[in-house]
Amino acid sequence: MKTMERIYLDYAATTPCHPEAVKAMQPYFYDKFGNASSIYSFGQEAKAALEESRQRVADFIGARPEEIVFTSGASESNNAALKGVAFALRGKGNRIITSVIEHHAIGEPCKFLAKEGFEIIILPVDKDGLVDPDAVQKALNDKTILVSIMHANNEIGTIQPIAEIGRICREKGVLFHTDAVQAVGHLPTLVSELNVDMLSSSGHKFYGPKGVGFLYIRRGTKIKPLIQGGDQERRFRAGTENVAGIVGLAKAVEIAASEMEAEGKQLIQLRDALIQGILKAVPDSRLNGHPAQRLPNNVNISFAYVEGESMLLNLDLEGIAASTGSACTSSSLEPSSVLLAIGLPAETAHGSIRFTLGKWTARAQVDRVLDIFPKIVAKLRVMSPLYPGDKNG
Amino acid sequence: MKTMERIYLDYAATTPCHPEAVKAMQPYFYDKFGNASSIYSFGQEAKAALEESRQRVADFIGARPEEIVFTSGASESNNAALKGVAFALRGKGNRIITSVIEHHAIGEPCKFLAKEGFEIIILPVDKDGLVDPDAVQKALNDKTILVSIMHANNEIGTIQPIAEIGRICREKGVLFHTDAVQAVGHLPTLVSELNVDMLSSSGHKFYGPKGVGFLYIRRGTKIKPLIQGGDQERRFRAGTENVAGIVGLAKAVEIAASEMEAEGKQLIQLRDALIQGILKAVPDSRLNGHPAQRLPNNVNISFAYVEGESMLLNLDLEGIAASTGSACTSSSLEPSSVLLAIGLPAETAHGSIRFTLGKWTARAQVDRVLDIFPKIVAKLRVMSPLYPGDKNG
Amino acid sequence: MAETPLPYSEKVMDHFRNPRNVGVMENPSGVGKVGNAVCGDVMELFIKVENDIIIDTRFRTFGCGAAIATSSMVTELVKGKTLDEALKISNKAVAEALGGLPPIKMHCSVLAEEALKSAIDDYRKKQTEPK
Amino acid sequence: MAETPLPYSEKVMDHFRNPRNVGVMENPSGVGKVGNAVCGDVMELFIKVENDIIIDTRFRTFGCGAAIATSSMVTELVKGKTLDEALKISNKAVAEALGGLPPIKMHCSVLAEEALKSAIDDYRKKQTEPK
Ligand SMILES: Cc1ncc(COP(=O)(O)O)c(C=O)c1O
Ligand SMILES: Cc1ncc(COP(=O)(O)O)c(C=O)c1O
Repeated sequence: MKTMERIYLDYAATTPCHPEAVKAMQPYFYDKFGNASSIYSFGQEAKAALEESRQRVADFIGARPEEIVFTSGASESNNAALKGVAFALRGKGNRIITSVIEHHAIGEPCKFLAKEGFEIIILPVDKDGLVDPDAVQKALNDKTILVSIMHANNEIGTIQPIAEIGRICREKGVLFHTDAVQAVGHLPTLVSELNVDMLSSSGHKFYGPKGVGFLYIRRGTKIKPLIQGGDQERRFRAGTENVAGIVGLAKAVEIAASEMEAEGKQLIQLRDALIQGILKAVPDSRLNGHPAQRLPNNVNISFAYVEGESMLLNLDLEGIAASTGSACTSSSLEPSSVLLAIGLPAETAHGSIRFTLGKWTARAQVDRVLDIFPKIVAKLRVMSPLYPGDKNG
Repeated sequence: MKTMERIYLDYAATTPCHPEAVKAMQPYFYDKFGNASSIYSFGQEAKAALEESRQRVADFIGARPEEIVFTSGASESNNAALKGVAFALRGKGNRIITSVIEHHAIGEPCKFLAKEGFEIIILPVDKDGLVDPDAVQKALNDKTILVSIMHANNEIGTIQPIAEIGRICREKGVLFHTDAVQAVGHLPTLVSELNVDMLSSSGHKFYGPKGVGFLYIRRGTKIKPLIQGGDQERRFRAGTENVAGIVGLAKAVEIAASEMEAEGKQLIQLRDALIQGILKAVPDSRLNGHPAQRLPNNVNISFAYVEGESMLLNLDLEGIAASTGSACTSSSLEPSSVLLAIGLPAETAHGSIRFTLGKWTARAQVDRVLDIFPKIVAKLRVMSPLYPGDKNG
Repeated sequence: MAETPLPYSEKVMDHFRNPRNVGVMENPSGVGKVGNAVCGDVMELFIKVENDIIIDTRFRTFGCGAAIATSSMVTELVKGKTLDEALKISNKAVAEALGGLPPIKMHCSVLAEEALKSAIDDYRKKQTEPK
Repeated sequence: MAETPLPYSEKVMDHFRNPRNVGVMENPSGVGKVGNAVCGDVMELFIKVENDIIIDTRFRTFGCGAAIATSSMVTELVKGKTLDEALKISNKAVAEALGGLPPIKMHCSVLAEEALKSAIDDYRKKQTEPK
């Protein structure tokens, strides 16, 4: 048991921090620790690193450095974008348009804003998880101050037609934000091509450190800062800058810039091998999410008659880490709202597993999952009172 | 020049991260990188580290682990406390009481809340920078939902009578928050003795990493989260946990627990040597802040006829880092509002320097400052049109 | 792997890995089926009763690790017990026998208790029914 | 130390470290004093004029690094210039001569320009006044 190789297939939850990023961070803990807002030399070393990092991130998404605001992660970025625009434009209107498959870090701030008097329009998705740009168009009215649609879904991997939705918003002069957490570092995310005014990202989703992210804010966008105080980040975000973390994130961006494309191609091969292998080996299973417009690393499959956590635990006993759409790990009894939104019955949603692949996923690991996983499902089905197979047998 | 020893005397702005804290963080970047909210083994390693850190912080301030919410730093903690209570208790009342010497990370959220319809009462301080507990008592009314008074001031080092103010608030059943950024890790900060309901702290002010802090929230305190989304931090603060940073902060807490007392005694000696040395060597100089109720590491002195930044730059040229109450480094022309609040004329406020000492401050460094600094002031005074000395000479 | 703290106790993991008494029972004396697939938990419990004593048990469960482990544990706990003794087994007793459950999983032990009660009910109803 | 980028250019730092023409002038032809101690900047500029040409300058400044450097630079720039030439020296020219200033410091160059104008004004007023 002790020597069993562990297989990590939950890269969408978090990635290991790239050793080069870890290395890049080191000088900024003790040696170059100065406060980047100070004028003396100690601070200027930190300041220089900060601004170099900002430039790197800006280049990567085709933005200007002054449009990049470093945050503590995408949950903060999302809250800052939604509440920031809401409180800044309250006088102008109160409608905010979003979708039913957004991350909680969009959904929860929206609930808060609804209580504060904003009208939140939640657009549905089709069976593949796509938002219809026409639906966005129709939902826009005079009172609309913001549209927020995620770039790629974290659970089912569906990639939204962001550029098109952005074009529609821009035509109407309505601000458009995208939660691009699952896209940045994995797909091209040039803000000029996406037609977005704001974009959220989190470092630990693309081999950067946890606890640092950024929010792109297009020049001229009115926004009330979420974290107010000192003059850091051009007053968009107060707080002594997490220089080490920011440097680590920038290093991850640098690595992504050179490796992303090849990595994506390789991941698509592994992904498709895993999807096809499982669907073939396990009867009564179905792929969730768009078959083609899909993150290169995302596999999300539902299995009838079995529950997700019990699959997850069995995988864990074999040293394999994955994720589930079942509610069993949270305090509610509702399964994944994303899976329900694409039309899955609740019991099927409970029986879904997400494997997300990454930089260090090897073909041998995929093969091992293909060997083990069908046996796990079979074992659990024998144990399941919902499984008709037994009755026939 | 290249071999000149650099002397860092701006510990109140930020501290280097203790090498032991840096070391403690390392495993959590790449090896134990899992998401602390996942149920599988990868995540559980992170989770265990997280909860151990929480316990350590809780023990240090005499709280329960579930009362500690990790944040990205004190700016976030302060915003979360103020806005969190304001939005949660809006139905109950709208008065918030604070002081004129708070950090911007209190002052700015208060301005925002004022625009949102809250009544912000800003209490004055006396010439030493003390808030009068009686004034708090008098400002409390039926509509008061929160009092926020900082523990120790970051500029002038004055320590407030927090326990007494807390007692007054508790008698009236009003929530009491303290920004204890400059106190945690330097002074005893047991929440039970301080009578506080909330307390903000930032790791990088006591040898922890930047970009991580915490907010103590007493059990039962109603608060709307600032960053909403996932279920992390018992829903008080969404976002994938910055495990490495939190482990680093906890290590800093552990070090403080064993070194704080002795360090404080030593710092007081160095501090007083520096204060007395400067006041003796430089005519027309005065100490700012309370002479005795004062942070062990804080030296803040005003010098007539000279401006702060020019002193700072000259110090920097000698390899000495300090800080100033002059506005010259910020975009406003107003000097430190704290110095104005204790009654300094604006031109004197412009001429103030803060030296803040720390763990690695040596007596020889203090002596070097005592040797160099009076010469800098003398040189600048000769250059100053406000200096009467020249006219007499 | 073994050193890392899973959210479940070792006992839970043992019963999850090697569940006792899994399967369908031929000609059971009583059957209880509780829970709801929509909520992610369904338990089916079979008992064989002789002279008021539960002499054998079987179960099938659709559900999470805790659901499977509590089902397995309850089938073990009741074996050899009289029906009245079995009815006294509370959900807490099941959880305790497993070395505790995470708070959000306590409902699984409630389900196990209900499944048992329902199976005993079923048996008793059958007894009073005209054959 | 020298490698680390301070917010000021090397020229600014040079003039800050070794300000030219510091001090009070005996019997100046004109004096300008501008700024406000409350705002953290006071500049005092002395000029000696002969045949409409500024032949010597002195300054004293209470203010930040940029304030001192711009004062020093302006005293250098105007030396040897006619009054009309000197009046054409804009704040931008002073900033440029220093290799640029951070945006929030541009007001210091404005102050330097004003100090110069005020000193020339003072000289011209004295010329027209009855002695
Ligand atoms: C789509 C999406 N948005 C937002 C987040 C929140 O990111 P973080 O937890 O880093 O704040 C995540 C990840 O958890 C995500 O997948
Ligand atoms: C008293 C006080 N409060 C709040 C802060 C803000 O802390 P941070 O910059 O880590 O968010 C600071 C330091 O800058 C401080 O000294």
